Amino acid sequence: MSDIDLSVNIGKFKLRNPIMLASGTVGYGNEISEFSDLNKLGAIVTKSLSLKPRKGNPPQRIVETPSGMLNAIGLANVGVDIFLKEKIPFLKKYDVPLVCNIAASTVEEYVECTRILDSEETIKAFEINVSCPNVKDGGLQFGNDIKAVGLVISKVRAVTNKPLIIKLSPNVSYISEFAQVVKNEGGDAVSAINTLVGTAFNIITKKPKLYNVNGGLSGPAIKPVALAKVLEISRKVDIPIIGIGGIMNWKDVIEFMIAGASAIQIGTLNFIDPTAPERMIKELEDYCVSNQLNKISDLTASYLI
Amino acid sequence: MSDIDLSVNIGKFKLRNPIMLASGTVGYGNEISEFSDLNKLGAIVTKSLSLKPRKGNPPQRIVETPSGMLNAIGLANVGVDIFLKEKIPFLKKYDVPLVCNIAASTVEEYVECTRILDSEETIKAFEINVSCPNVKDGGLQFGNDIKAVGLVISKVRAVTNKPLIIKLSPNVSYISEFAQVVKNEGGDAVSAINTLVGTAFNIITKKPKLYNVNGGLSGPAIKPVALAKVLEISRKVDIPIIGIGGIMNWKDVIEFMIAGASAIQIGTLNFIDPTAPERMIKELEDYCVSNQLNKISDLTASYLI
Amino acid sequence: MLIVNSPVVETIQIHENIFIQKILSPEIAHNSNPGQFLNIRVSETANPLLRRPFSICDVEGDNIFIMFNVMGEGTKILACKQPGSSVDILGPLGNGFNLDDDFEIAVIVAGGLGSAPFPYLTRKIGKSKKIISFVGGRSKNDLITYSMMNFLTSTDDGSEGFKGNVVKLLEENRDKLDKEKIKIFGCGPNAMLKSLKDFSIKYDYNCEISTESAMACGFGICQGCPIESTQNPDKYLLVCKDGPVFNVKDVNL
Amino acid sequence: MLIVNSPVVETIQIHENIFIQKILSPEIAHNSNPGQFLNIRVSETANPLLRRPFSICDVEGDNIFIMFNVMGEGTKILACKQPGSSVDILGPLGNGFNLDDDFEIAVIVAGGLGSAPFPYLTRKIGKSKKIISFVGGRSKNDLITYSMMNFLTSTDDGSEGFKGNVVKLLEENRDKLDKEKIKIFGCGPNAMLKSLKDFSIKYDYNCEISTESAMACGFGICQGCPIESTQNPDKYLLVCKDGPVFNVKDVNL
Ligand SMILES: Cc1cc2nc3c(=O)[nH]c(=O)nc-3n(C[C@H](O)[C@H](O)[C@H](O)COP(=O)(O)OP(=O)(O)OC[C@H]3O[C@@H](n4cnc5c(N)ncnc54)[C@H](O)[C@@H]3O)c2cc1C
Ligand SMILES: Cc1cc2nc3c(=O)[nH]c(=O)nc-3n(C[C@H](O)[C@H](O)[C@H](O)COP(=O)(O)OP(=O)(O)OC[C@H]3O[C@@H](n4cnc5c(N)ncnc54)[C@H](O)[C@@H]3O)c2cc1C
Ligand SMILES: Cc1cc2nc3c(=O)[nH]c(=O)nc-3n(C[C@H](O)[C@H](O)[C@H](O)COP(=O)(O)O)c2cc1C
Ligand SMILES: Cc1cc2nc3c(=O)[nH]c(=O)nc-3n(C[C@H](O)[C@H](O)[C@H](O)COP(=O)(O)O)c2cc1C
Ligand code: FES
Ligand code: FES
Repeated sequence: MSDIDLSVNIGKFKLRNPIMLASGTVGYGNEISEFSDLNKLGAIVTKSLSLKPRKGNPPQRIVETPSGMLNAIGLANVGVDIFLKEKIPFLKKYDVPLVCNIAASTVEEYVECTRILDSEETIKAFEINVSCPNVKDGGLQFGNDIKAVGLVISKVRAVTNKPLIIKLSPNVSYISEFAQVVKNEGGDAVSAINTLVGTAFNIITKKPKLYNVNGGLSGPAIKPVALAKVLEISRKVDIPIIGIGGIMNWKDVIEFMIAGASAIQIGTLNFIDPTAPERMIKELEDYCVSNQLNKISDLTASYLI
Repeated sequence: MSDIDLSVNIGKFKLRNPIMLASGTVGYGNEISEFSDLNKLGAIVTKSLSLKPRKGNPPQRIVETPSGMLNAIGLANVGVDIFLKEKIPFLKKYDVPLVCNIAASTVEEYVECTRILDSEETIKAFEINVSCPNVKDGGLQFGNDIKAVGLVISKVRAVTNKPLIIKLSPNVSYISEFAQVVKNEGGDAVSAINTLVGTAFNIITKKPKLYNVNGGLSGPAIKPVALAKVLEISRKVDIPIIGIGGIMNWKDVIEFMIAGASAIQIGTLNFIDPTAPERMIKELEDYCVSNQLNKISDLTASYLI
Repeated sequence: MLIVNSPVVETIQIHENIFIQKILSPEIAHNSNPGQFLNIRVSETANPLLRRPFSICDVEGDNIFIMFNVMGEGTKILACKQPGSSVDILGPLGNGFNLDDDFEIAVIVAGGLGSAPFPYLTRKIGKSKKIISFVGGRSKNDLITYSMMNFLTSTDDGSEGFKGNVVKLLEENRDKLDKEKIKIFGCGPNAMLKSLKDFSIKYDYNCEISTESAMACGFGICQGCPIESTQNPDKYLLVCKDGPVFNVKDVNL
Repeated sequence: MLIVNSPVVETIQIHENIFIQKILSPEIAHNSNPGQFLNIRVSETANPLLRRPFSICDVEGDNIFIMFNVMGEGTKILACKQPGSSVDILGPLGNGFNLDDDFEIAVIVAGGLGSAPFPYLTRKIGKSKKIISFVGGRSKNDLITYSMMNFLTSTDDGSEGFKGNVVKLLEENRDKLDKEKIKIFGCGPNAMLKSLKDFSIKYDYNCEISTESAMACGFGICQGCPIESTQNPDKYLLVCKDGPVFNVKDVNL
């Protein structure tokens, strides 16, 4: 047994290690459990849940791009009720912190979802998705409207005492202004980043490749942008950051932590190698051993600038 | 001789074909002339020029990333005076429209540069760079401040009758709002996009890989984002667009034109294959022949959405 | 579902642009069914980023076979893999063809590369049932009859076999198709699957088809591969998990 | 400056992690000088995106040689290239070593992979002048003396030759170095170049060094490779175009 401490705190939310699985890239946990031992992971974030089930966008929903992919799933999900009834029982069997990601079109819907889910003790924290670029009928474009984001946080904060994480959009001029609002309104942490808005055309048909026209760009292509956003927040706002964007290996995890992240989420990589998250935990431990680092959390914001 | 018409109009600026070479990726034309016949190209855009020579950032200035690269050159350039004295004579020998890209830290400097360069008839148009992410001492961060951008355009417009192109930053919430300001203030066209803000860390030293900390992300990684920005402008504002971002081959050119671009610029690709621009012109012609397209300009904004 | 790095045994070019790759992968070979597919990572670099889905073309002992044409970067890299190199396989994925139905004659209908899953199906059915195959292509060079038995062909341009599409060819031969005894297995381009669906419904044949979709994961976590369900219009089915083989009546094409 | 797709003749591993690649490229072979470099595109895909710079290690007839260690993705791909494959070369680039100076003895100082440009320099000098080489490495296994003549070695850990760095070794042998007659040619890690510079200035030796920098283009259009000039503090020199070989006095390291 090594006595390396991989645990991290995201504000009051404590994880056994910094490796979380990102919303929309693990479903509700069952498929990925065939490849990774969920009990070893830092946390799992559910696919964004809405009040009612959502069918999502018609195909085509996925386009590959250089070192990245566009998705326009359109928040297809089972809705909070079916989630509680049909998905929670499976997740209850595991000893892994469950984070419920919530997406909604109105402030009321955010509040209602949170309220309904709050009493389920398997759920250890909420991640509020104010930044999904792929829904046409989504009412407000919350993610780009700083006042709307502030309102959502204060209202949701009022109905839950669980850790409240706000997932920020990178498609804004200054992401740190949004992080500041999260802090002001009582949010516990921010996740950065959600996908970048992108598109692609079929040059033969002249139609967008995605039915939804725009999609969200993820994968290694966006890593430099994600790191810059994490760094921007880290330098300007005193709030825990969960780093997300293009993480492919343990070195990327270290890089995000140096840039300011307390924990990280793995997204697109789950599709390519669902065994990677569990393996990375071991690799992080090895890194700590060979660098004589007792607590991995000492890496957070350790940049020398 | 085929009778395909490859010429395009960027407002009142007429080019023999849509292939332009992007600012900062061709120096002042001499090195690249060994690989591509400049006389065949649509246009060349100079490295951003400032009133006084700029030394630029200390090394390291370049970092490779997945399907992309970060640069933080810091607008190293010879300044307008030396440009006119030492660089223009070479460019005069060619029959290729020369676009002068101008970068400055104050409104006055933009105006002064334009005024000085305006009388040189070899210069056929101006591209105003309000979007360079890599200068620390750059005074205003023009690119993200819509009022500052508006002011620059109106003041520069007052001192030149040549076509005025504004190169927009992608690091904003809604790029089309900036394009609208360009139109309102009398600009002739927009270039979209400049680089995305990104960074990278050396995980051993914990220092940023770039001396400047942040750099600009370019190359195929950003193509989906660039296409979405071009499309956004095309759908919202009636202004000619020059598409830029990750173009690697003739298919990408067609894709940008479909998404709304009247012409395009090639950047990072010049570093990898400086013979590509000339070759692409031929390939575009072949495309037109096999698609029975007489005028390539018919492609612009031909998207079916 | 397994992830296994598996050595390439050989890569053979069988047509202008079409390759058969033999891969040593005992775990997958012993656990797969015709109609299932593999999601293959062709390179460790970030580009191409995603795995590429391929039908299991055949299984022979410890070896699996895939059949593919060179479409883009991924299949180009795959085609260059020689003995000594390996591929990273995630599989077997999805639901294969159902052979437990009550039928006596298997009718295979393949368009273009839609032939891919049928060598394995043919092998699995073996001598237990009769097989009739209908193979279509745009032209002579697009006809893929690799490992097919008892087949008729059609080409759009009439350069070989029946002139017309493969569903037309099927209709021409309807006298051979006794409704009570046959089951149709179809794979091919969407347009072909659509007319095969119309045909099967019109004459009330039992018909399963193998469908395609753009995919990211291949095992149900990305929601990237929806297909419209006829039973429940409020929810998409997933090609990777609920398919890729569906009864023709269950999906809207 | 040319861009030529050139066939790989052979790739030989000379040390644990170090390879010599022989490439058939007559145009470049006949037009290059020692100290110049090549910018090589190892793959047509978007990743790795940029070319990779390598010193011209040697030239023999129509063939050029490069020497490299496997650092990351680019050099990994390169190391796997076998006869039958090719590399896309942009070159020859930059300014090589100046052999027209007035000197009688060439003193080569190489640290680690800094040996790369010297087989060619050694060949070019040939019998016209005397050569003394000093080769340093961290340890025995890092000493690269490939094609070197008349050399002394040093290792940081003392596992072979002089114990200490290569500039120390040089200083130890200063009795062999007659200031009027020699010219020093150095290549290696930055720390070594720095102490070589101090050494040359201290004793007023004529000394040229080959420098490195991150690069995008390699031929002067990206401004990505600045190096501080001692003559003009208002303007950087470019490693790719003004260098990579500089007189030690002209650059701040
Ligand atoms: C269940 C299933 C089974 C398949 N079986 C076979 C088979 O046996 N033989 C065969 O040759 N092809 C098969 N395909 C199609 C095959 O996956 C694509 O031809 C291949 O991914 C193209 O990759 P590329 O990099 O060469 O081309 P690119 O065009 O560069 O691919 C780019 C992206 O588009 C996706 N894509 C491209 N074409 C298709 C397509 N037709 N269907 C789904 N995704 C696509 C790729 O996965 C990739 O993400 C199958 C597809 C699915 C979904
Ligand atoms: C003028 C010049 C001559 C060189 N000659 C040789 C030689 O003869 N043999 C040799 O082994 N190496 C040489 N190098 C270094 C060599 O270019 C790098 O080792 C190589 O680019 C690493 O590529 P990679 O993809 O394997 O590694 P990665 O680490 O994946 O490279 C990532 C990026 O960093 C850049 N990079 C990494 N290391 C260096 C470095 N030391 N210098 C400059 N850029 C770097 C690469 O170009 C690339 O863009 C030379 C560099 C320069 C500038
Ligand atoms: C297919 C797909 C679906 C996603 N769905 C959601 C979602 O429902 N809610 C959410 O907050 N983020 C969603 N994301 C964004 C990811 O959680 C993550 O922020 C993003 O992909 C960047 O990380 P990566 O580069 O590691 O994938 C989705 C991403 C992908 C690729
Ligand atoms: C090394 C480098 C230097 C650049 N310098 C400038 C510049 O001086 N002015 C400017 O407007 N854009 C500059 N750019 C941005 C490019 O003109 C272009 O907008 C960007 O690189 C995106 O295109 P690409 O992906 O084809 O490279 C520079 C880009 C690179 C890579
Ligand atoms: S491909 Fe991911 S859910 Fe089907
Ligand atoms: S590497 Fe581009 S200017 Fe030197």
